[in-house]
Amino acid sequence: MISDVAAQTVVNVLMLSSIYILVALGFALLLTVLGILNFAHAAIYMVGGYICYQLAVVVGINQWASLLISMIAVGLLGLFLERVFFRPFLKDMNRIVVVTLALIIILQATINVTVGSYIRRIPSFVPGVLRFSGVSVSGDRLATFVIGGVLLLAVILFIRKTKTGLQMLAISQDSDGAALQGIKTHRIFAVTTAIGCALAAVAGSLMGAILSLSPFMGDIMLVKAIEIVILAGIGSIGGVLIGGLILGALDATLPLFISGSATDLTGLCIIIILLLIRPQGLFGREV
Amino acid sequence: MVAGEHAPSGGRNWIKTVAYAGLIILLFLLPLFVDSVYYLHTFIITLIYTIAACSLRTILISGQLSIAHAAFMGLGAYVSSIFARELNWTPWLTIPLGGVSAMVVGVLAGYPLTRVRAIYFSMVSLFVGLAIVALMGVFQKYTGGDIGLIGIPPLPSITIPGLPTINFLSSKIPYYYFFLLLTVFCLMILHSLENSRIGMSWKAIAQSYLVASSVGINEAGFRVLALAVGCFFAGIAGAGYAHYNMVLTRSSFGFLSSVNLLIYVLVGGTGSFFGPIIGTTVLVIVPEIFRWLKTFAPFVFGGIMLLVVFFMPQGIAGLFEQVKTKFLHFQERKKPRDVS
Amino acid sequence: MLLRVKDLSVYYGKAMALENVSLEVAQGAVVTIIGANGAGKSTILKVLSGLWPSTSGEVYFDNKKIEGMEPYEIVSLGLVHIPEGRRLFPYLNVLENLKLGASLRKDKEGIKQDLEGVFTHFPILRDRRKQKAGSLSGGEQMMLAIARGLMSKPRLLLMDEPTLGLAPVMVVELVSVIQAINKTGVSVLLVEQNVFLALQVAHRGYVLEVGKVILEGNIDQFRDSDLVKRAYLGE
Amino acid sequence: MKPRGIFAIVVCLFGALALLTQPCLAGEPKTLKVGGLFCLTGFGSSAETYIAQGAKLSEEWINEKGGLTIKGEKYKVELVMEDMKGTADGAVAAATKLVYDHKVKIVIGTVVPFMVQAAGSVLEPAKVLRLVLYNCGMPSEYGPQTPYMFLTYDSTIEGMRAALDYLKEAYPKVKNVAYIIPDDGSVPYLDKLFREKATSMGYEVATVGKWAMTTQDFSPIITKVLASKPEAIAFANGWPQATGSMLKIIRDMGFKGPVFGCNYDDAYQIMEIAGKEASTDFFIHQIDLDSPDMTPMIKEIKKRAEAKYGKAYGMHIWGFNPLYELKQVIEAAQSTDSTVLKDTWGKMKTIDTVYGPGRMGGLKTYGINHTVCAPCPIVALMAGKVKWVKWVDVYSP
Repeated sequence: MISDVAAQTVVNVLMLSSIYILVALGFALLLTVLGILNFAHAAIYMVGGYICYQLAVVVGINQWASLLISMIAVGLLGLFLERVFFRPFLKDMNRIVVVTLALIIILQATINVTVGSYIRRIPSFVPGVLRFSGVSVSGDRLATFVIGGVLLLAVILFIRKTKTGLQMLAISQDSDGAALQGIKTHRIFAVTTAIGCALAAVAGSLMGAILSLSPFMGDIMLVKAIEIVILAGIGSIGGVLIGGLILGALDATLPLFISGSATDLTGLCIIIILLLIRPQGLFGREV
Repeated sequence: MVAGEHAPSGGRNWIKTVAYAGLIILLFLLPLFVDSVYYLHTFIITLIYTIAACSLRTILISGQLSIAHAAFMGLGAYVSSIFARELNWTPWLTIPLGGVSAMVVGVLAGYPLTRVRAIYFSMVSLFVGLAIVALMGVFQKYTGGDIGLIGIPPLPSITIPGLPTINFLSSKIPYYYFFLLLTVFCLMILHSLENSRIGMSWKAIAQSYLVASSVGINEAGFRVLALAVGCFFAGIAGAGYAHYNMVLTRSSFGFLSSVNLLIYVLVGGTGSFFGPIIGTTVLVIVPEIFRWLKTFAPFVFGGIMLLVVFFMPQGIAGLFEQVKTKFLHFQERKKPRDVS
Repeated sequence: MLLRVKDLSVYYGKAMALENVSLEVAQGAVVTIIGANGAGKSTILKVLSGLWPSTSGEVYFDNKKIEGMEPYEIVSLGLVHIPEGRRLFPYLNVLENLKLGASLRKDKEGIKQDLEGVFTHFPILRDRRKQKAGSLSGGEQMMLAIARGLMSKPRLLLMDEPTLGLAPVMVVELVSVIQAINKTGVSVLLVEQNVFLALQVAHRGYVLEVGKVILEGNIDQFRDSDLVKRAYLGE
Repeated sequence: MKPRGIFAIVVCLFGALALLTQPCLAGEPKTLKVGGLFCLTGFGSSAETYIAQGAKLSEEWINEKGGLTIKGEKYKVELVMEDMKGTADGAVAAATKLVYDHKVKIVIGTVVPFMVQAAGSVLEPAKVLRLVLYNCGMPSEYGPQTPYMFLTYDSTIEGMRAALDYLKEAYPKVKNVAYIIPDDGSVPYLDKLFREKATSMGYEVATVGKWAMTTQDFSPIITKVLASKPEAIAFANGWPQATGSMLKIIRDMGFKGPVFGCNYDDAYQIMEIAGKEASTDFFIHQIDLDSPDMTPMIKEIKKRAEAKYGKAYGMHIWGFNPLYELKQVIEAAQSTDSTVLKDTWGKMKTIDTVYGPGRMGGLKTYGINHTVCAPCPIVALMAGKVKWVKWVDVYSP
């Protein structure tokens, strides 16, 4: 009995962590390379979910294809956002904060006005439930687990093994110094934003299937993404894995012992204490 | 992140004084022109958020971009209303108490927070804010949880001999004057603090904490002091809000509300003391004017933000500086790219 | 002339950083700009490499107007800037730092050859090639910064205060390094506070004071100049 | 410091506002303005947009039928809607705007409980008749201190009673029930009422699962609830995102028993969120627009909604109901004065609702008899289909 709950909880932790990691990955990428806290990430995530929904349900094309198209479309949106909204303000934190917050408001209002606020859900990507000895996992969550893991690995490999990735790292450590090496910084920024937004779109589409779609679905996820990235440490992509696992573990086990609002409080206190012990996050570079 | 420095005031001090006085007189006469209770309500809300935004800027000029300010406002609001509701204390006492309690929590949170700087400070402050709001959810018995707290007493009526009794329930005009006086009072304190030695130390820390420490400025002490002052006035604003609104919900003090306060300050401009005042005025009142747009109304708010970001690098308050520079130094049309 | 700067002025807002600065670097020459802290030396280099826009004036590199170009375009022309404080990528290893120096180059073979060349030049870097740049000593970091600059196949190397924070023994070594680089046909524009070094390696020099060139000429003239002696050599 | 420019702008701004705030011209004499308070943006807008549409339909319906006749005079109804923007501040601002700018004396709306209180803080002192659609059963929300508030239809407490009654009838073997509730401050009240009703019917309450309002993933709370081996599960309150997600997880984790939702919510939306696989043995307080068992009024509203908005939702019916009731009250009172209306309505024993004949009640439950108790429709999700169950008669004494 208790072992059942424990086993199920372990599964819950893994699944929830993979959800969080997937959502936070693009956010962490932009923070690392562009050095900006893209508050609009969660709104872009929401837009990605809606594009996938419109394609899969309203237009009626294959679901995985719609996921892919949504990824590409939001990636292109990312290029546009970088060029118009991020690039002029990269060095000015005040203005980038205002721009990204304005984007949230505008994207939410756009979806609210065009698609409407009726709550929707993208049908399951992987229907069915996997059961083994008292533990169950839905197909979608399993898919998220796999996709989240694969994407995390892919992003890390991309950064570590490709020339573009190396240049991203260089920019993240010293963007002026990178420019002096002949790195086309703006192109790297554009590529990074496109990748970050595409990752958000994948996350949004999968969350649209696991949870639901609403114009305001990103509000809480944004806070979760910030929590993960700060826990991981600014500038660390690999740390997102650990940050996601910690947050997933907190959110999936605390409700078993403490119920209701106290869960939030306990989780936050643990995070604050962790951050005061290691202000730079677990894998961050500097304070 | 760094609040701008003060331009040396020229010999036009008397103009300034006259203008201040004129503005304040105008604001005092406002209820004579406005007989819509709804607009009076909007002005009152603007005044309350002006106090909060200005106190947020006080924290900001010490180099600390706090994303927890609405939570401190909420703290003051809840403490004041709980004392007034449960213990029947008079709001005249509980409002300062609300400010003090916000200050105490601000200091308690502030000491560990001095370990972290810049963006890390912002992030930890974000979690502190969320934790305060979560705390309000835990003590539902007193705070009412998400459903909210009602039955908060209004400000008690004032009797001054020889004058008719001022009854706060009768209309919004007494409230308007109360908040106008409170705002003027708070802003005067904040303004003089900013221009005092303390304010200079804050700005020095914001410029470079290493340099500031090397010239003997106690960085941690001054940063906590900035937090204490900022949180105190946020608490006062929140407590006043509670006794005006007479209903509280914790969702009014969450992440998005803190972010809203930050937007008021940033859009108004961090470089000038008037920035948050202008920012709050524009961002509270203009969207109310465009209320009839209904679902399209958020575009107005977002639009103002984008307009400011694209055309006013130093916020709305910075626009005047920009225009002045354009006229006085039109030879340098080409500004160097900002490089940190 | 390889580099020609004409009447360059730079303002930050209202503050003047440079005013009507003109200078020239001939093909194959080592030219130095000396001046006190805040004289605007670094500003010149930042404008040359495209990090900062100028307010007015013209910059020609190889008879091409480079003012207003993006930094990478300027690098591709062969004007390479080794910035003040080296600006290495501290969390990347030596090899990665060197590879980033060759960001714009497509010739894999050439890069390989140059890497070998750099390693023969600075054997210590070969030993440390898997070590994080941030963990190197000051002298090693300087080597790496120069080596990284060389990886971009420069025709003109801009060096900003290379001696900053170096041990005296390393400064001596730097002289031979710069001379060796110059021998391979690379011109050098050296910005220095350390006038001894500057006078040792340069052919021609400029003295900058509060944003203005107050003295220019061949280095021999400098050695004899009272101004330089008084102000910078402390004689 | 650059005072002059700032002052010029501030002065202009306030001047412009002073001009803007000149009193609005009074409406045409024969128009009755009714306010509508809904969240059209922000939190809650997902449901309230459609409730607002329903209210708009009822306005048109009344005017088409010739409006209201008061003392021989014909009145047209004009619905003025204000957006609460999903926040308590927004609710207060919107309510202030309605009362003092539009000068309405009757207001429909507020659904999300915290907005009921926030708007009430403006509306009650102004003696504005409030037609509220939903509440959580908290004494602070609704009770003797809110004499101008009327609960126009069955709410959580009524839904809970109907659900338990139906559970007894349909699943006589079930012995214990688990109860899942948002931790929003209403827990102590609802929990007490639920336990009272459940134990009086011979049920054992297995666990109470409280979830924080910020919950994204309900798996942990469901894991905890299922560990107590309940035979049936009830959701107290919630919105479709939460209810649908929880239902999905409950079924994914292999729970086979019946699940109930006590609040009025869109069954189609819940099914969309839970998925067809998981949508079985689920019951909720809702109507089935396609069932022939609907009242003629519901059928009519459905036609109107389809004509105007393309598709009809249960929320349209809910939003239609308050004005439908108000029409009767106004015609009974022959007045538009909110105090007269309040007194008349308070004395009425029965009132017709779009859901069928309603009775006034609530004195014992809430301390005030301003509750319209009408038949509570129950709809089931069975094997991925919405299935009409029946009308359950509930009454809150």
